Amino acid sequence: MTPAHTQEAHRTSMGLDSRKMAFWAFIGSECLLFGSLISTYLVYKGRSLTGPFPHEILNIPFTSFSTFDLLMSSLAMVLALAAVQRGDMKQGKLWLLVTALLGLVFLGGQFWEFSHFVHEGLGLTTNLFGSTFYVLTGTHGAHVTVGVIWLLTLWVQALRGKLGPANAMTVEITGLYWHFVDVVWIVIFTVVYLIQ
Amino acid sequence: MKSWLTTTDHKRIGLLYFWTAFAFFLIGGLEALIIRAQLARPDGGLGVSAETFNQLFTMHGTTMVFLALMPLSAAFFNFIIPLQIGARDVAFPRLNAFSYWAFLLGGLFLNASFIAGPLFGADRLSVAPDAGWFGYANLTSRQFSPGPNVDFWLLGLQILGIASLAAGFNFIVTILNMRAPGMRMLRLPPFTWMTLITQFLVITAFPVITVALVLLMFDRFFGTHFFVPQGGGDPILWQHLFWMFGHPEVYILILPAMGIISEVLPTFSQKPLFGYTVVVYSGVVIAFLGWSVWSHHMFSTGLGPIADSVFAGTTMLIAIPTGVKIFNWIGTLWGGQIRFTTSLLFAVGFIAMFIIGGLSGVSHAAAPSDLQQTDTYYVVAHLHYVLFGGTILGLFAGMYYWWPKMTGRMLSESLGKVHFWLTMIGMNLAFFPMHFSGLLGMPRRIYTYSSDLGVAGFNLASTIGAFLIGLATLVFFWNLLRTRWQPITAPSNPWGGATLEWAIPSPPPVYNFTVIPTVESRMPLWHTERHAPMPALPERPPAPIHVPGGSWWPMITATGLPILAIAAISRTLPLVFVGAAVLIVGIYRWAYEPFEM
Amino acid sequence: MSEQAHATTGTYLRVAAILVMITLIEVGIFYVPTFQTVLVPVLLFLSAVKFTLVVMFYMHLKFDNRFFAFLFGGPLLLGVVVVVSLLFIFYGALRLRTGS
Amino acid sequence: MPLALFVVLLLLTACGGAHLPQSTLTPASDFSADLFGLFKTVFWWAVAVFIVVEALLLIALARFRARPGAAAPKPVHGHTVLEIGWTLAPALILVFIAVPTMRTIFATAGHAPEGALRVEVIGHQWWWEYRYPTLNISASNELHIPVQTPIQLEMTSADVIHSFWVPRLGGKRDLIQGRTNRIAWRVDSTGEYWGQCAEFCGASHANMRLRVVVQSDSVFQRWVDQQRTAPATPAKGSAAEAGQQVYRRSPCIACHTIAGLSQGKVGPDLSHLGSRATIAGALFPNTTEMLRRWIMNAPALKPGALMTPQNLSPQDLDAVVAYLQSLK
Ligand code: HEA
Ligand code: HEA
Ligand code: HEC
Ligand code: CUA
Ligand SMILES: [Cu+2]
Repeated sequence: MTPAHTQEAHRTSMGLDSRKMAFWAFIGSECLLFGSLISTYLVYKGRSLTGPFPHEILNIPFTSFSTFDLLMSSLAMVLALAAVQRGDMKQGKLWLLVTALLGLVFLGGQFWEFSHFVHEGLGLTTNLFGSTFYVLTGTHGAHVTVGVIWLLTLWVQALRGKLGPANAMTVEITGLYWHFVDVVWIVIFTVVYLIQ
Repeated sequence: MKSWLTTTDHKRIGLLYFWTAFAFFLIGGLEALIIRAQLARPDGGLGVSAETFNQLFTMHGTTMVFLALMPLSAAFFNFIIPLQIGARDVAFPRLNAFSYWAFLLGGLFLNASFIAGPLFGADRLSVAPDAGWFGYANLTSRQFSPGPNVDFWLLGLQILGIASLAAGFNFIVTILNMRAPGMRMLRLPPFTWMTLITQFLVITAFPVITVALVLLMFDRFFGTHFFVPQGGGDPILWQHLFWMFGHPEVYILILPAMGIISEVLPTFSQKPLFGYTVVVYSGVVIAFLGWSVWSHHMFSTGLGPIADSVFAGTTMLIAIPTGVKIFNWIGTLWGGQIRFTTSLLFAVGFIAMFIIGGLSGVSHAAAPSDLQQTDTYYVVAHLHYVLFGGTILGLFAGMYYWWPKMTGRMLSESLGKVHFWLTMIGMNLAFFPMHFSGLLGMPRRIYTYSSDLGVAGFNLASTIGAFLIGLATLVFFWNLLRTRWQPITAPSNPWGGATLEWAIPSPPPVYNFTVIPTVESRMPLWHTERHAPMPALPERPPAPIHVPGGSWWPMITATGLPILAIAAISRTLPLVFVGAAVLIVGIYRWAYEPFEM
Repeated sequence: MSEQAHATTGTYLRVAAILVMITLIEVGIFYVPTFQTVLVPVLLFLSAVKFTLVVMFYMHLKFDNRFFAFLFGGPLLLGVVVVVSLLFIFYGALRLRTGS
Repeated sequence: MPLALFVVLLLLTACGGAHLPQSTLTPASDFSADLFGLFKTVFWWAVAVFIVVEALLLIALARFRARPGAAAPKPVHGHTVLEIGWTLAPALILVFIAVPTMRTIFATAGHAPEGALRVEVIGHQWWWEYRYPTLNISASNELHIPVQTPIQLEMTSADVIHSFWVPRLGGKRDLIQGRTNRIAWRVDSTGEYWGQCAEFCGASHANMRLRVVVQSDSVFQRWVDQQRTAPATPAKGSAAEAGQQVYRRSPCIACHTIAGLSQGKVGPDLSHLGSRATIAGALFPNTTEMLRRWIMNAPALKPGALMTPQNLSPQDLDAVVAYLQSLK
């Protein structure tokens, strides 16, 4: 690597990190993905031909806890990022792990919720509510799963001493993803669970 | 060989895009020729069966849109954009390679349906998609399309969508973040600008069709009823989701070609682009409005008078920024010293033909008038005037313009002119009579029509025209091949162009620029009122330039996608794990591979 | 990164507290019958507040380059418009159908 | 060259009478006349824009071709007044297009005046079913309506999306399962009008034709009366009577309705088949030969047709055909 190259490589026209910019564009794109899914959910609201219907089955206290859990994971995530940025890898490791674990708790909750619903008679193909509900929340759950794997990967990297302030941008991008998934849940919680 | 499979060089990827897309263009064209041969005569024509015919027009539309036109534009994005903005490569070279491989594999997967019949126990060789390029529900439900045909379509499009999305993020960041010093946004060449706008359309429109296809997949594979009326679903939702993507998509197809024209016209009239900022902003306005008009494809579905009026109105508005562009192009020619090269001829052909397509578009936008035109050959005329008369002619202009830069060889101008005139005569003979066939009552997507309709003459003319286009395309193909066998070496700036790509040798060295230039005007190579032309770059780089090596992982990761698609279509669970494993391993190795840009 | 200067652990904790509080309010009014008439607008407003808080503080958009806000906000707005116009088309059409 | 073709269009408009049965340029109802009027408005504006803009383009090309030795052109970058001008001009033209468009949209929204004759149109792969709820009759494949009378068509589908299109009578409306779409029209003169399904609906989309028979009030009334009466019982010992027996014991009854005999819903109602001019989605003439070939192997005549081939012996076939023809 030549000095000329090093100089060029880190210069960007907008002074912004390229990966971060790409990631924000990706999140923008995801807005339309979830927008389309939410539209589908809302358009089909109240059009189910047979039960179970939303008000018969949705468990608000339980989901409120899941929501709380995801909010706390977002808090853990910013704390992790702040720790990594100031080079405190001990704290960084801890909060990364906490974030991932809170994510796992959410996924566990979703797994319980889904199996409970199936038990109650709401399958994927039972009615339009079931189909739209599972596809919307399932897509969100898939995002959480990817996020948990990602966080655990970072955590392992950190354990192996390969994650430091120099990689703060990687953690920041992971955080953007994680918070976005949280934000989507904020919307889903309101639109699907609270507005019945 | 290995160096092509692992390449992350935007120029090589550009060439790969070009040849792959051109091959698909020939295939899509061949399908069109069979369609036209069948329709040359009424009452049964050549004897192509209804099933085959339905596959042909579906694959023709799908191939032309997703496998020919978008990737041909992508060939230019790849090759030209980094050069125009003074960069060494795109922002994410491996992601770029991934996009290409996903596109290639998606295209092969789609076309494999032509010979996959026996694998699915079908009694015919071909199980190609057969529900039209916009796959309206509920014809696409399992009940009405039990075979694997529609599965090939939806899984193939899903793969192609991933390729386009990845490329979209890549080019947005490249254009915004990799510009040479001094290359301010309003100094970007118009082609780069139109590409940037296009990519914003890509990253916003493709997620919508992704969702639509996912829902359709659930309907077909898991028995949900998103688009099945018996279960309470609504097939109209499919139409909304599809056209919410589909209309921005047509601007994704035309904006790059408009960008090309905006490069070619100034070069060959030796005048700066008239109203540069207006051309740029009208592009933004077109993209913006392009999001608000989707239901004009659905006037006959009974949206109600209010929605019809709104969508008719927004659709008509698009004529304004488009007209502004056309007037500015004429303004560019006006007062110039026009050199009639093949490239310029195609650019002018674009303007002349696109106006016809645009005006028929306005007659569609008048919703009640569209009730007589929708789903007839009148629409087929409109869409080919804008897509062939617009996009394809624009892309040809770009090919004649940039081929010397891409290969270091000049295309023959005399063959080029034969190509141009044959194309113009052919396309007008093929597509103009379709207006009449449509107005006289010929619906689209029919494999046979009654001789009583009185449209036989028009159809025969269309067929002759189509074969003339085919002949013209062969002339062009020959011209391309000839540059390999009888090379005419191209200088670095054969046309006297003003933009950065002409400042470096043809073809450019791997590292593009010996030193990254500093840009001081919109036309760095031209003498303008305030600026002298940019000083020539040194022949040799002052210090060795590091160029990233290749990587296998983009290609390997991309193969995970068709594996998953095959797993889905053949319902083999183990293959799902194989595909997922390939994807995951690919991504991890990719992420942790030492690769310096 | 520059946002270090603006957001501190204290800020993060305060934001978290507000988020939890809003969630409690949301769930609370869900159960209060008197709120039923204004439930939908209030809930939408509250979740928009939560959304904004997370995006502004945890995703640092408040302190970060404005351009990121554009990259995110543009498509977000488009997404919202898409949802709203689809609802308009479907429910509007429904009313027209049943009305006639 | 395109100009020459515009002339073709004019000629077509002028003389496109009876020999162009699906021409949109010879409207025959209030609905299609409205649409054609709007089309003409847009068309002439388009011709004007076309001539002006293409002429400008050609003039530019002719006047400014490069001449050897000429000085370099002046580097003009733009012109604000021009830009504003050519933004406003199209906008103004569009107003002249948009206003009639909206007016026509509301005028043709599909609601017939009170007292119109209601007809329910139901699309099937690949044939049409018509019900007259106020007259208590139903028919298939041939739509009979009285002339000069407001008609309200209410349309839906039994399977995939179809589109009802009789070009000389009006524009398309889609037939969608779970939804009802409307067309309202009044036809000017009696006669037979052709149309066909315009939305791609599978293998035989091209073969989903339709005929509209527009009749004077008295002729229409006679047709209604005929549809109301149950089909005559065939005379003892006639071929038709043998055919009735064959029909009774063949799979036909599972799919077809003949009043008083069978209740099948898969295929068209055959109660009055003998009075029809065409069969199978108005695709074939209703002749002995066609009926025989149709019953023996419908999918061979009409790709994908959902009527399975019926392997009848030659005698049975003759008998069934005779029976069907007797159903006036
Ligand atoms: C490159 C792709 C492209 C482009 C650019 C356009 C551009 C336009 N399109 Fe087209 N369109 C398609 C591709 C495209 N279209 C395709 C593929 C389909 C069919 C899909 C399918 O069903 O398979 C379709 C179908 C389609 C329909 C639906 C028809 C139907 O199925 O019933 C409509 C309806 O409004 C429409 C309208 C328009 C309009 C108003 C424009 C405008 O943007 C055009 C604007 C341009 C001009 C008007 C000319 C230049 C302007 C001037 C010179 C200024 C002065 C002009 C005036 C004052 C009028 N298009
Ligand atoms: C996107 C761009 C695009 C392009 C460039 C074209 C190009 C052409 N199209 Fe296409 N067309 C569409 C997009 C396009 N089309 C779409 C979206 C549809 C709607 C599909 C649907 O309804 O679902 C459509 C539908 C369509 C129909 C209507 C089918 C129907 O409704 O039944 C017809 C009919 O004539 C047609 C004809 C043609 C012809 C003659 C060409 C010609 O320009 C083609 C020129 C020919 C060649 C370029 C061939 C050159 C090759 C050779 C000479 C042979 C050599 C071959 C090999 C070596 C392999 N097209
Ligand atoms: C599997 C169901 C099925 C069976 C069994 C069946 N038909 Fe049909 N038939 C149909 C369908 C569906 C159509 C409409 C096909 C089309 O036009 O595409 C049809 C159309 C017809 C028509 C044309 C009707 C018209 O209005 O144009 C005739 C006549 C007919 N059938 C006679 C018979 C006779 C006679 C038999 C028994 C020997 C029979 N069909 C058995 C399903 C069936
Ligand atoms: Cu029914 Cu096409
Ligand atoms: Cu459109």
